Amino acid sequence: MATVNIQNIQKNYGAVKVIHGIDIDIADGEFVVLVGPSGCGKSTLLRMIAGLEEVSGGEIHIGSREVSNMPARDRDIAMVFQNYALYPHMTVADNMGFALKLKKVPAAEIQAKVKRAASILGLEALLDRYPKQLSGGQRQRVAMGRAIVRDPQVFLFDEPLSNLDAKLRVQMRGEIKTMHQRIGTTTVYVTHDQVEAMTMADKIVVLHGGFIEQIGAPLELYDRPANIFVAGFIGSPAMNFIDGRVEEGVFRTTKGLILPLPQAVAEKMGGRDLVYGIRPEHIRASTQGIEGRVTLVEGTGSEIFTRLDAHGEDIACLFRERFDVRFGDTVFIEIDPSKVHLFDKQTGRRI
Amino acid sequence: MATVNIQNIQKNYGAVKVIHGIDIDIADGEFVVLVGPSGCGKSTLLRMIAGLEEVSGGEIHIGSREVSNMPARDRDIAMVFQNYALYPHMTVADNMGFALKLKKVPAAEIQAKVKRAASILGLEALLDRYPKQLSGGQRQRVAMGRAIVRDPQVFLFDEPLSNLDAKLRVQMRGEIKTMHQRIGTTTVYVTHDQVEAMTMADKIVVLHGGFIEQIGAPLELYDRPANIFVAGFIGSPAMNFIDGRVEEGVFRTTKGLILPLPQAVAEKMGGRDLVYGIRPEHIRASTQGIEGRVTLVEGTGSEIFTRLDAHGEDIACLFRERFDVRFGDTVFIEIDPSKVHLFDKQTGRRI
Amino acid sequence: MSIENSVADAKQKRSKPSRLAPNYWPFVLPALLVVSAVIVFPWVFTLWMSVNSWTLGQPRTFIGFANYVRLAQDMRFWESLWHTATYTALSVVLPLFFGTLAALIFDAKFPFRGLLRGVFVMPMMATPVAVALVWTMMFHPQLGVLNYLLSFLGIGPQEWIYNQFTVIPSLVLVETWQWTPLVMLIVLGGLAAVPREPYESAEIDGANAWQKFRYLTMPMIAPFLMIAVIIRSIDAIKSFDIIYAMTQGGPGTASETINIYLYNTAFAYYDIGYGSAMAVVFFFIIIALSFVLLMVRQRANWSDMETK
Amino acid sequence: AVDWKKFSGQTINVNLVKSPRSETLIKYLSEFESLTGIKVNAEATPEQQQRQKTVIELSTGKPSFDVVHLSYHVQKRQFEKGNWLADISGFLKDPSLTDASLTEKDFAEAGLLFAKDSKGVLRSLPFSVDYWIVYWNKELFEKKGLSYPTTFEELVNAAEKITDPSTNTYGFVARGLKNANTPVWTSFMLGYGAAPINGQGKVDAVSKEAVEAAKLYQRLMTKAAPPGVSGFNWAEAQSAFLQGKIGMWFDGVGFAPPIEDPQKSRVVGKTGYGVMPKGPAAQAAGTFGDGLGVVEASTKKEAAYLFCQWAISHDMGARLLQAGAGVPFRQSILADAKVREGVKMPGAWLDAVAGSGKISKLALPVVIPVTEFRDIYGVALTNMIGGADPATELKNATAQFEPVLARSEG
Amino acid sequence: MAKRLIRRKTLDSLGLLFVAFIMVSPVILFFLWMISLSLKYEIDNGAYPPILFPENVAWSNYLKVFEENNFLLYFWNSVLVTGTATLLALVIGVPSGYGIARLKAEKSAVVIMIARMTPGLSFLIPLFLLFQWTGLIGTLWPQIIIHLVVTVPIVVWIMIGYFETTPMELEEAASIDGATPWQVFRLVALPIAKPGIVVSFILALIFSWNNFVFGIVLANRETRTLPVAVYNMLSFEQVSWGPLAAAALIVTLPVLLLTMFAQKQIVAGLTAGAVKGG
Ligand SMILES: Nc1ncnc2c1ncn2[C@@H]1O[C@H](COP(=O)(O)OP(=O)(O)OP(=O)(O)O)[C@@H](O)[C@H]1O
Ligand SMILES: Nc1ncnc2c1ncn2[C@@H]1O[C@H](COP(=O)(O)OP(=O)(O)OP(=O)(O)O)[C@@H](O)[C@H]1O
Ligand SMILES: [Mg+2]
Ligand SMILES: [Mg+2]
Repeated sequence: MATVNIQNIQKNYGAVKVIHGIDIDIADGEFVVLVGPSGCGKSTLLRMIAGLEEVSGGEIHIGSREVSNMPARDRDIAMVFQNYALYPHMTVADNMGFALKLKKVPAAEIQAKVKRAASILGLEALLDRYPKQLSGGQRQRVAMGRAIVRDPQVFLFDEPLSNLDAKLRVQMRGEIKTMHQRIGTTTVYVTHDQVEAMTMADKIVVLHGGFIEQIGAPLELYDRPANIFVAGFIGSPAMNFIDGRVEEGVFRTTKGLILPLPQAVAEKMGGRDLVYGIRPEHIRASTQGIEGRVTLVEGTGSEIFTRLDAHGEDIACLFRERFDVRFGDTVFIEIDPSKVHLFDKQTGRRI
Repeated sequence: MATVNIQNIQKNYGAVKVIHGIDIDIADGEFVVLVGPSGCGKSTLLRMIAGLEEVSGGEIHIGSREVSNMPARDRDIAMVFQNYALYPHMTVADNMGFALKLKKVPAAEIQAKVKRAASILGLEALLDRYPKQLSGGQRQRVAMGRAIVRDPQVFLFDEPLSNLDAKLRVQMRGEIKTMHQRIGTTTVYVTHDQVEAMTMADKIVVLHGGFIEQIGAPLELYDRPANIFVAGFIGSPAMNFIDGRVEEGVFRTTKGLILPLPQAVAEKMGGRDLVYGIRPEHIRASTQGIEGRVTLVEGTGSEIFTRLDAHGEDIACLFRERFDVRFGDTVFIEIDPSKVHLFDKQTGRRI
Repeated sequence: MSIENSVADAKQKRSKPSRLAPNYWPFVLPALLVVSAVIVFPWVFTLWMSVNSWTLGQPRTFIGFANYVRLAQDMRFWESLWHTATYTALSVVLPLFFGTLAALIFDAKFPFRGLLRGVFVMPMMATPVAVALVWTMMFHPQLGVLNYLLSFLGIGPQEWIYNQFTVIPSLVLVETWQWTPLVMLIVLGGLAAVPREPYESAEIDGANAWQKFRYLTMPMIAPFLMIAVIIRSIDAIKSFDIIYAMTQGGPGTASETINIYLYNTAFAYYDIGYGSAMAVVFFFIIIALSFVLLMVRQRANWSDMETK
Repeated sequence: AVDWKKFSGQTINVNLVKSPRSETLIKYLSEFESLTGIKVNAEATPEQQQRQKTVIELSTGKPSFDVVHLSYHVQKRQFEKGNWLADISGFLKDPSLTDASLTEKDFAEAGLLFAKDSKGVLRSLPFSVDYWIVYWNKELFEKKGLSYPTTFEELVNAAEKITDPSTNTYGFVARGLKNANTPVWTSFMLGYGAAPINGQGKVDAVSKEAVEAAKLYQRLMTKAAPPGVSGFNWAEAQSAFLQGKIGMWFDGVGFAPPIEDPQKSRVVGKTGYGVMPKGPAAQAAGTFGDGLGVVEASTKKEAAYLFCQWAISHDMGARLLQAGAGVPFRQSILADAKVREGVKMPGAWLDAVAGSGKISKLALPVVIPVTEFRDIYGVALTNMIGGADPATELKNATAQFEPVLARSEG
Repeated sequence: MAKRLIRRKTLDSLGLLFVAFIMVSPVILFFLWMISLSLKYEIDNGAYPPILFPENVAWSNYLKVFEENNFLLYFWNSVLVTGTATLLALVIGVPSGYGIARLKAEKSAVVIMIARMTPGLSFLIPLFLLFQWTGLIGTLWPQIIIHLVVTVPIVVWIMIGYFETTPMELEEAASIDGATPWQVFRLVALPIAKPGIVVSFILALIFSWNNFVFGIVLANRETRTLPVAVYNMLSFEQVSWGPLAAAALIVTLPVLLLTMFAQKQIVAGLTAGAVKGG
């Protein structure tokens, strides 16, 4: 176990700059999730930590060692890949013991360690199987087993769940979290799924286009997103964004709809062009208030997701109450002013 | 457009029975979703309707025609495949017009129909592209276009969204639904994703191991699942099931935990071995009531999902209120007795 | 219900044409017919001739299995069998070695790769007879260019195909030269099918370059090597053009393989009956070899990766 | 006189062995066509292939040719046994088909022997005779102060003296490759007064003479021949000789022309042509020959016969000789001083031819399985080059060959 | 540091280039020597030490090839035999590859493989007799038919591999779109397998072009193909390495050009096909 220290890390592919000088501090035993849209550089960053990709600038420290120019095999890390990257020609046991075999650990010791890891992961019965004889979830577990067996300083995960189906994904993310709680190894976990990020992380790093948008605990990002990007990225369904300006204590959208604001804010912001953000789950159905025509209804039993056309603005709402809405109906909604986020129109920054 | 009538349909692969005599009636213009776990026979059933798979017994009627032994090409149906099955060597326009060309429809007429379909789906600008020049969502639309152009009696979909990423999946399911509302063709739609089923269907058919578990409207299944299987399958996170029996007006689990029951039920069921079902979202946090130790917390900002160990029973809860729980905390929960489902222990049937 | 009835019933059930699945036999049939037509008659003829004594220009008589008995006692046949075995073994092993090496090199990226690979593939495309004739000139012990080149390395003149001990290795040299590219192509295909990710895993697991080759590449391309072995064996055991054009089995009978002996028997001695018996035995040897190799392949297979 | 035009309009197919002789025929083919009005399709293929193909075709009874070129020393018995050649005795006697100058008497003795079957019926016309002579490099001989050998003894001595591996020079070369090498041995055997098959048609290849001849062969090929000689056919031997690195080359008389062709040879004008030296018992020139026959199955036998007759006519024979491409069997041509004048080859060559003619002896047995004979004993000889004991090798070979012979003749 | 890296990478790739060049050198050497032989007079061809670049270039070797032999006719024969055999093989082999792939009829594939395993020699006499009875001898048909033994298995084998990888769903989509099985094949499966067809065409072409054994017995003066004609350049009593090499070069040249031209496709096809080829 060790801290991981990333200082001004950069990466270019030829002339293309992919990572623009990033700093991240990871404490010993912390579970850090790198999250961001596809192509933002998550994998690249992770692979630089792993030593699979060379850094174009900056430094990486694991514990007290500077590892930026060390080959992967000397960094003492373990990595779980998206498609698991199991050795297809080795049994589960051999897969898990391979790293130890390379280190010339005695066979008996390897066996013991593999057994222990297998019992942690419930793989005992599968040790003689080949990867292709396993289900997705089992393979995933073997990949983790391979990492655990080595008892490395840092665990790296690159979207380890994205190949699993929804149910299994939920289950496996529980297992990974539980495992982390048990063995407490410093972990860097890459995903583009914000639910995974929210539910697993001690700390989330939101990447976008090779820059860090925000670093913080999950609820910090949910409650106080630093900018429109983070606000839109974190939370599902995504936050509604509506352009307009503050006039006479209320928010008037460009199309003329009036939306409520907290008192304090309304006074300060008069006359500025802003973006109004409200999460769908913070909108309540009501018998009065803002009127909208229903353009989409999706009910799952426990929730109803609707899109409304209110004065030309498209507003997504998530209702927890069961009520009967149909396509084309007219409904009224209320917005809790305390849940409103405001962003600067130009910079996208939170205000 | 036509009704689809499935009578006692069976399917064996060699000695293995995969579909065990199924009856489904589909009204003209209805949107029916076949849902069920992997391997339950959804695709097989759909492919029998399409004529890609022979029936081993029973009859299929489309409109007034018995089609059980008709080759696919004569059934006048259209099908959208999971990976779209676009013809890679044809342009979008040719892909869409292929069926008409086979029918020797005059070229001008084909062009007109393709244009119309393209405009419905917003594909006008892409007509000259080849499939590999399209994004996943666009391909999906072309596949639908190919179906629309033919103006068939029935649309069949086999997990058309499962290859798309989460965001796109949400968007495309809206588009499919909208399209159905516009052209109103009878549709059979296969998925294993219960959210898709709930949000899209007029009628859901839950399949399991080649048998029908329940047929009904989405909310019917959510509110009154016919058996444990359906209750567990519909709704996410899944319903809690707890074994026990009714004693003295309450439900006592095998491990001795006491759970509330509606008055009326409690009186009737005395002494029977039952399964107690309660959905995680129907459990409220409270300051008293059932006590549990937290074994897992997953918060997404708008919701908190926790698992509790209450008197040895594992109970999943979904709280909409924000409150601070940690692994190992002790919390109290309350169950709304009116939301409780009871099932027969032996048969699994709803009581 | 009578037995006959139920048998007929069962038959009917089995042969009930599937009405929905397209019938693919019409697609297969033409090729099957053509190929059978071209090979069935020769086989029937060969089998029949093998139990006859027939030398061209002389009357034919039925002699039962005498030809096979004669074959069993024919030292020259056993000798040719031995030549075939060594020739085949060498012609499998050497191309396999060099082909794998070449594949590993051509799998990497470097300038002019495509061009060099194209050149490398040429020998297997060149007309074997033409190739063999040019090699014959190059092998000339007194005047050949090969001995001249060897003299630069301080190696004295060799007799190549003109010496009974070096003739098979020399022929194998040509065979290797010509067929290494095929092995390279197969292995290249194997390397392309090998997943890249395990290499990164291995990198992280601490493997160095040799260990990656030893523990990952080798086992993962093993199925492809097996395919190469099978194809190469079948081709090498039947090798004709090169040997015929270069030595015709000489010096003495030092390079006379079964195929060459078969040729001599049938076309130089005109002993069709005996030659046919030899062809039959030879064919069964090939079949047996293929069969054994297929079995080995099945065993050596860690996955059916190559069948997808 | 011959009525050349009688079969005008017919087309005949002629199957020839590829050699300078057949090339001469093909070169002047148009003369025959305009003379007779017969259309000729002639093709010449390499010896081995031609032999295989003609036999296969003939044995099916429907050959695609009317005239066939055959090597007597290999195919005579086989063709007779198969009854594949037409009886042309009648044609020879028919003045409307045969020129008056062509009589049986004009042929050399060996030629008639070749052309008639065992019952004395004329089955073909002898085309060209091939004596084996010694080509020798005068320069190399001079260097060592040697003169052309007159006996086997001298032959060996000269060969060994000239040999000097350090300069890549060797005293003697002949065919060492299996099959091709057998005639070398049987030619030597003639000098010991023996033959591999005796008068009763029995194998007699283990006699003292046979072993002596084999020993001579072994000695020459191991002590005085270039490395790899056991794989040499005439081509390799010729290449080596042409480069001036070989003292003596023992082979057929027909290989001479390239030697005097400056585009091919470094020994132009430096080559001597010698008659086979005298052996302990006799002096004999191994003799081989080829002829042209009319195919029994042909429907145009007369036209085909006309072609054969033309091919061995005085003019064509003269051309053959003058080009050094071959030696006609007809004595009248060899005797014709005018013809001799036109010979392009050195006089020594012609002398060697004439000299050989006087001591001519058939060098290969007249049996059906000649190829097997050459193969089996050829292997034995190759083994001897590798160091094997001649007597044992010959014994083994004989044991192998006897049943083959018995099967074919029986 | 980046510079150091780039330098290391270029060094690596130069090293590879060097090793690859070593591997290729026997090939280059051979063909160079072949060209050299074909351009020298006999006297230089037999010279020792060998001469690579002659003082007198013997273009006449090439002239001789065309003069002495009916080389143009043989070339044309080769084109006809190979072309017809290859086209026929495509016509029957491609659908058959499709059928076998769809039927998963490994057994039919084995029948076709047996054709490949049978020693070519054992075809010759029986087929010669057969063709003589049917009166086809003297035409190109015997060779065309027997070349099918070479070409059909190649085509079928490569096409099986290709069709196995084309998704079944496409064809199902087509049949739902109203296509008959034949239309499915012609309009969907076939166009998709085009690269496979090109490769199997090229390979069948090459292997048929190079075939030698069959021509020896089945061809005669009018119907001879190039490889046999080259072998026939060997004449008794006259060594002629120069013309021989020239002839050899002429035969292989089309194939070598084709290889150079289509090396990418051939490599791709062979790797895909060969992998299936066991
Ligand atoms: N080898 C490469 N050469 C050039 N550009 C590359 C290379 N690898 C990645 N990139 C680019 O770098 C950027 C970041 O890629 P990266 O794989 O890190 O994204 P990611 O965040 O992991 O995305 P995803 O969620 O899709 O995995 C992308 O724009 C990608 O196109
Ligand atoms: N060709 C076949 N031969 C034998 N069994 C088959 C065949 N096709 C399907 N099955 C079996 O039939 C059952 C139903 O398969 P089907 O494909 O219909 O499932 P599904 O419900 O569509 O599953 P999924 O959600 O994974 O697509 C499975 O158990 C499967 O193994
Ligand atoms: Mg990534
Ligand atoms: Mg399915």
